[in-house]
Amino acid sequence: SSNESKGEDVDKQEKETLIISTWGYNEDILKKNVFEPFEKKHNVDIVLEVGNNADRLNKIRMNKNSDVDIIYLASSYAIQGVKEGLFEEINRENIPNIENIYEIAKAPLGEKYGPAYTVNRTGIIYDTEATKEKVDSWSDLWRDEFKDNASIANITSTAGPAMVLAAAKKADVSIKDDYDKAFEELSKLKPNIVKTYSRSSDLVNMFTQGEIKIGVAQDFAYGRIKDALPSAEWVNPKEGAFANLNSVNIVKGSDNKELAEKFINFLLSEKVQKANALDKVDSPINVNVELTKEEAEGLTYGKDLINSLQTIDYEYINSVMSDWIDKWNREISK
Amino acid sequence: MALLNLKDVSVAYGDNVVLKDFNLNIKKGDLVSLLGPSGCGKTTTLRLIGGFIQANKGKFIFNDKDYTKVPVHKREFGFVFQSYALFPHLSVFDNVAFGLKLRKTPKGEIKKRVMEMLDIVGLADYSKRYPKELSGGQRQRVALARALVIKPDLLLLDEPLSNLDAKLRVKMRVGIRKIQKELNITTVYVTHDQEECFSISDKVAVMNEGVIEHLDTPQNIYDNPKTEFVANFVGFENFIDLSLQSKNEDISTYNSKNGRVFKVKSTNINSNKETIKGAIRPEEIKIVNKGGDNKDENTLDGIVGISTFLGKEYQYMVDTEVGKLLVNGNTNKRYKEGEKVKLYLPKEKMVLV
Amino acid sequence: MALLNLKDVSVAYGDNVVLKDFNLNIKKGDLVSLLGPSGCGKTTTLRLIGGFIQANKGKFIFNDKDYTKVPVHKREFGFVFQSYALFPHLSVFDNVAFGLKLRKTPKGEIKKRVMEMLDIVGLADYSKRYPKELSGGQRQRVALARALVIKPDLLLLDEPLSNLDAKLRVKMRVGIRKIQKELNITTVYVTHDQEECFSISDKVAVMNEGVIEHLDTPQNIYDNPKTEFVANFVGFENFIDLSLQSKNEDISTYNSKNGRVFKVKSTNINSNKETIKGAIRPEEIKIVNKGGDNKDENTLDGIVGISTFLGKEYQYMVDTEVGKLLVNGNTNKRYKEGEKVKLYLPKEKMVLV
Amino acid sequence: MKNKANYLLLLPGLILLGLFLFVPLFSTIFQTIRGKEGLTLVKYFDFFKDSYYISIYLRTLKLALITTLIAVMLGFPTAYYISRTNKKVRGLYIMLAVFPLLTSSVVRSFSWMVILGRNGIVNTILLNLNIINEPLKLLYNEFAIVVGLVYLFLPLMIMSLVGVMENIDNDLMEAAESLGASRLKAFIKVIFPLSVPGLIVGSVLVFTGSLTAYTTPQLLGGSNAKVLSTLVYQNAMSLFDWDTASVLATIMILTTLIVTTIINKLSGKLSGKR
Amino acid sequence: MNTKSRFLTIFSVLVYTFLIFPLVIITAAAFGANDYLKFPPEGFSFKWVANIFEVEMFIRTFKISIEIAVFGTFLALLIGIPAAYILSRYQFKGRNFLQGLFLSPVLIPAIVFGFSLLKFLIIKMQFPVYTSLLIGHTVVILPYIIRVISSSLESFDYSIEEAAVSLGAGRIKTFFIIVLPNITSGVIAAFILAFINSFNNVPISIFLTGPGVSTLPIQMMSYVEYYFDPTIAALSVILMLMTAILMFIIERTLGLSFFTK
Ligand SMILES: Nc1ncnc2c1ncn2[C@@H]1O[C@H](COP(=O)(O)OP(=O)(O)OP(=O)(O)O)[C@@H](O)[C@H]1O
Ligand SMILES: Nc1ncnc2c1ncn2[C@@H]1O[C@H](COP(=O)(O)OP(=O)(O)OP(=O)(O)O)[C@@H](O)[C@H]1O
Ligand SMILES: [Mg+2]
Ligand SMILES: [Mg+2]
Repeated sequence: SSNESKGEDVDKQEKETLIISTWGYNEDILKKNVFEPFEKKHNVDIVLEVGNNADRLNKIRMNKNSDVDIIYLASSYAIQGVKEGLFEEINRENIPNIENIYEIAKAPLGEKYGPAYTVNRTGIIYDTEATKEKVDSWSDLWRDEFKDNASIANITSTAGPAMVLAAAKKADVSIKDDYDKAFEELSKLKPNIVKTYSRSSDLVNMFTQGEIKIGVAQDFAYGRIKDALPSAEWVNPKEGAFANLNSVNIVKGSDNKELAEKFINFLLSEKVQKANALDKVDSPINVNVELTKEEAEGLTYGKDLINSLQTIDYEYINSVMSDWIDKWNREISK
Repeated sequence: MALLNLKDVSVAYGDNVVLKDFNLNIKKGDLVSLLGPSGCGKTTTLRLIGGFIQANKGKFIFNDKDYTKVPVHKREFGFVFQSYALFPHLSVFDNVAFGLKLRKTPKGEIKKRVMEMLDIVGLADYSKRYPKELSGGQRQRVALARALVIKPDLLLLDEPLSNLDAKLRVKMRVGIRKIQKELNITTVYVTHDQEECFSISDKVAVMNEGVIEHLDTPQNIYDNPKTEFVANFVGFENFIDLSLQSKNEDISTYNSKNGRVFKVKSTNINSNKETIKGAIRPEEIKIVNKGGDNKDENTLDGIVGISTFLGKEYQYMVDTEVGKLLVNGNTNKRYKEGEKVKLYLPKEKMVLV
Repeated sequence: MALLNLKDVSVAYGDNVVLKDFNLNIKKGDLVSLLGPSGCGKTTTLRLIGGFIQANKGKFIFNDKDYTKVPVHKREFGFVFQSYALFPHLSVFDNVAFGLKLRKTPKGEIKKRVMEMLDIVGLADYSKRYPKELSGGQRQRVALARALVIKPDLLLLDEPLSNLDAKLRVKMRVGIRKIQKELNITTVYVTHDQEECFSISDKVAVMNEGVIEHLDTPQNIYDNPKTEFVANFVGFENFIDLSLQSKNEDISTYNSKNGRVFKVKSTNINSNKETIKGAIRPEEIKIVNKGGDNKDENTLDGIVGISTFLGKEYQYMVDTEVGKLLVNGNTNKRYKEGEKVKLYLPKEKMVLV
Repeated sequence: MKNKANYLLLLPGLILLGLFLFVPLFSTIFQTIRGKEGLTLVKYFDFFKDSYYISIYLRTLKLALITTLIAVMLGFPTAYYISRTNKKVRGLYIMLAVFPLLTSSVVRSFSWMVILGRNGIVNTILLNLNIINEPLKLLYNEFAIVVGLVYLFLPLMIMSLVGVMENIDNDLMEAAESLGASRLKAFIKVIFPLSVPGLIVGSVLVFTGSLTAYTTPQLLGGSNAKVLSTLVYQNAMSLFDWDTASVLATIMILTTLIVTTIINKLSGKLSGKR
Repeated sequence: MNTKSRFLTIFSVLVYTFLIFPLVIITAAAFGANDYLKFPPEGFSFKWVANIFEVEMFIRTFKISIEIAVFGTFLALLIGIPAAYILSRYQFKGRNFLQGLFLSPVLIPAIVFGFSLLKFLIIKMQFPVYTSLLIGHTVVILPYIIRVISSSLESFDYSIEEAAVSLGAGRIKTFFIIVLPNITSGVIAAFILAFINSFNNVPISIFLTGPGVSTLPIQMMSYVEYYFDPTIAALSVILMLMTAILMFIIERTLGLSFFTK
């Protein structure tokens, strides 16, 4: 890809540039564990474009000549990208490391598209001290005791749709048959909800300021909440926590496809996965990564755990998303 | 030839016509004063010459060039504003130095000339002050210094001394006149102070509602105003209706309504009408004596009314056969209300308009 | 008892002390003028009384109450600013009506009183204009009307007529005086026009560098100033060094340096020093005759220098044995430069300071 | 205007706006009225037929107006105070007023959570003083949004006003007082009308700012405090439905246009004609 | 000074407390040992400040943000001041309309504007990202410049300008040496507003950033998306500090007559 960005020198002709669109966090660690080793190994320059899922997806959606080679996305967004044909098909033979990752991560978007490189959970965090009974199920969110003391993720955020699924579980309906029931159930939850959050930092804040006793969250927020509020506990609800898979894809029109595949392969390699796990940036998805108990603390780690996770059918969800958002707006968050 | 020439100029603010077919010629080096009542268009005339307002019609010729459209900053005119218009962000020194700096005058010379000028207006000690920190009169003097220091081609002064006390005003006007003469700067001067006007001017233009009624030397305006308006304006407070009796080359004779005979110098007759007004200043009427011969020429009988102390003199309102007259009397003797007096109106001092 | 009483007041702008231990008493209903050179502290005094600046020390008693700390709007004083300070966003009418509206005067009465007042200042036709659309003099009259219409307890006027022509100024000052008398409004008046000052005031205070040098009736100030500064300021242009010869109850005798004898009315002696200055106005010196007897009392010989036309009179600079003197002569005869003259200085007209 | 050349000075600005504001924007807005056959306003009718949207619209409008009003009430005296201090100190005051603008809107909102939260500073103080027995709910409601928005936009109001007020001559205030106006009255009758140009600018900036604000309502508002811009963001960023987003945006633009016209008219009345 | 009543003083102090207090909390958090916002903080630590410098993107995007804000503000001043002058100095037909027009960029929800610019500038016109970003910022800050400056010009006494012209200064010169110095605070206010608006802008930048070209607020946004430690608070404090130092330097070296020269 050509490089028009400012500040990056293109002085060495033979040196190629790989443009990676990713979230802007933990950049220093990722650089150390992923980007720099890869740059060295393959003699390339990596240029980052950062932003949240929606921003970045929107940009490659609208700008077909965006120069971006690789894009990191959460499942729900990745699926939209697939549907709209924004990604190149990959050649799995060029990415041998796919064989070494957990089953759920191999092809969350179908065989033609990129694998997931990490996984995380959506579960419950609650303040054990402020709560009378142990929490172990999604239904516990509906308890009277949590009146005005709970927060759930907004429908539009990554962890959002999981809540609708949880509500369906509570109502004991299959989501595809009757999501109206799920929303009915959700509106019963309303008295408990202080607000729906869309940034996990917001959730951390609500816990630390004593605004809430319970919240639905992704596991990476737990560490910080626990730091601030030692009585906070993570719960994998007995119905199962929901999995969120972050995947990598090659953007259509990339003229660095081979290099991009090499990058994906590199990202899935045991070494990189372990390094990221040790730095607590990404839960490892490579089956060969072994961690001690302390090292695994706060990560979605281990065969059993990963196999217990509920996967979400984003393809379906995306097809009804606009209706869900509308319902959500009218009933949960006005 | 005239240096400055306004030809049939008209100026209006919106619908309000202020100057109408206005004409004015000024010789190089002359100082011409504009005199006239409040709101008659003096400032407007100056602003027109200065280029701050555009005429609706007419021409402005300066130095044989058509200046009608020349932009203000190319005119090289000095202007003192009625409202001072000092630069609030500059010190007194910098205010005065402003024009010189623009002319790229060397620093040393700027300093010299500014301080000289501040000395003339008596503000040498105030050069570091800002306009806000000055009294009204001090501000006015800064404005004056600012305009004078650039030695302009034409100087436009709008009541430059109105906020100064008598002594300072005299000093300043002498200063202005001196500089003006030395550098031969043609000057248009607006003032409401008649003594100032007469003492400083080569010519005086008396304006009334946007028109010059009388343009002449100070002495002529003072002694022999051409119209009733001008006469009234320059201090002929008393007007007596008269009708012509006989006209002579030297002295003419008129009658008042009540039959008194008035002899008047024929050169003082400025109108050919049959019934005419005899005008005279309060200070020219002499209080001759109580009672006395009724038949004397140029006399009137009257009874003293209220009186005012003017400093130099007393001014009496005297009730006469032809109406109330204002009469000044010296301070040696103060007449009381109700006292009978005889007034004498010298024939050289009466003007017929 | 005094209505207004400033006691040992000091005012400074930063380090610059403007009024120092200043004292002033004014009787109810009196109009007191402040007269003094530019920058002497007149405006400062008014602003102090008005409450716009705070004294560093001293007291201000008004109507037996301590007013030192009373806020401006509780003072019920009318103020005319040297800079007019008209409200640019209000029409002439609304400017004048401003104070009445605040006093919740009924609409009809506001209209009546405002229009009456505009009539008095000659601006009835201008009520709908905005300040921007007025001439300098017109603005000043609006400011005056605005202050008068509220019939204040105390009226503070800062050169309220400085931008008006002579005739209008007389009319306005008569108007002010009339309203002031009718409503018995105590007034402090700042003006630089001496005639105006003397004609309108009950008392005149002559200020010099923040101190009142002489507070007296206009007549006394005019005839018999107490200090050299005051004398000079009110027009005693000529000063002659004299030394005492003999003092009598009625007439005293003095000698000039060159041995001329001057008799002076003893009531005109305002200082006990041995060497003293004899002051006299230009217009009081009489030009007696060319040459003549050198030994006459109260006379001086001199040679005519440059002359100026003042309207009423000529003013000559006469070079005498005791220095240059300014002398006025009437217009009947004009003396030429270089002519020899004898001057007579009447004993009643000389003041010793 | 006398001099035609003066118009040239307006030209660069007009070109900039024309090319880079109106052309792109109109092409976006145009999409919203293009139906299958010809032009249609159906998308707009849909919005106004739905009581849910109307309620959000009204809430947004209400919050923006209240914010503007409070910003005026707080900003006006403060700006006046600043404008009457001497030049040196004035710089310091202006700088202090600007500081809040330098913080990220997220952090700013978080600090308000620390102040207004259940265990927050305000509640702690009130509880300790025994003024209340139970923490007040100050957060996650419209009140919190207004506080956050006022905080966000007050500096704009102050800055706009100071610029105008410092050019008002002190004489005028004195004249008013000498005519019997108390400080407050003089302020209302003289300073206020003369500050109207700054007031208009300030109000327009604050109003449009609060109407289109996203982060602050999102962070400080609760589950019952959704505003219009949330909908715009949802549609644009989550659903990629730019048509609906543009419809909402157009409605916001029209609203600000109407309100700023009213502000202009109203303040024209307040200041009296020029 | 008697121009300020006690009420006014107290009122202003309260308003400033309102404005400053949250900043105190932020500052406290920035130097606190807690890894979340807490007031009063427990302990003292420089780790959050240090953390800023660990994240290279903060530094890189900071530079870009500054560049864009400086160039953008400069451009907007260049375009805006003449327009503001004409709009407030002269009465002419269509003046109100033009005034409204120049204000319009703030009336438009920024996200829609950003999106439109992306479609038009980057996709259609193929402008480089950096240029587009600069243009977008210049457009949004132009209204601040024009309105703030013209409102302070409206209360400017033009007879002062006439005086300068009569002393021989050309129109343009007069503008620079007489008009400008007397509306300094207006210009500074406009500058500050514009600069900060550009520097803080998120909704437009989001669309107009691209590979290697991002702004600090975007970076900060991404950061707080997942993290909630006081690094951003520390960053805000650093920004305030830099502003304060900058203003202090301007004040000290150039003085208030900065614009006169
Ligand atoms: N704000 C200020 N700061 C510093 N000095 C000042 C200030 N205002 C006035 N002064 C000085 O105080 C002195 C008295 O000023 P004031 O205005 O009272 O004079 P004034 O008698 O009214 O003079 P004028 O007849 O010229 O108006 C002057 O020398 C003036 O320079
Ligand atoms: N901007 C304006 N709009 C409308 N009318 C105006 C404007 N400026 C002045 N006028 C009117 O024009 C007439 C002449 O004004 P000008 O200022 O020339 O008077 P002037 O002779 O200088 O009076 P003064 O001695 O009072 O200063 C006045 O009646 C005034 O009201
Ligand atoms: Mg005038
Ligand atoms: Mg004064």
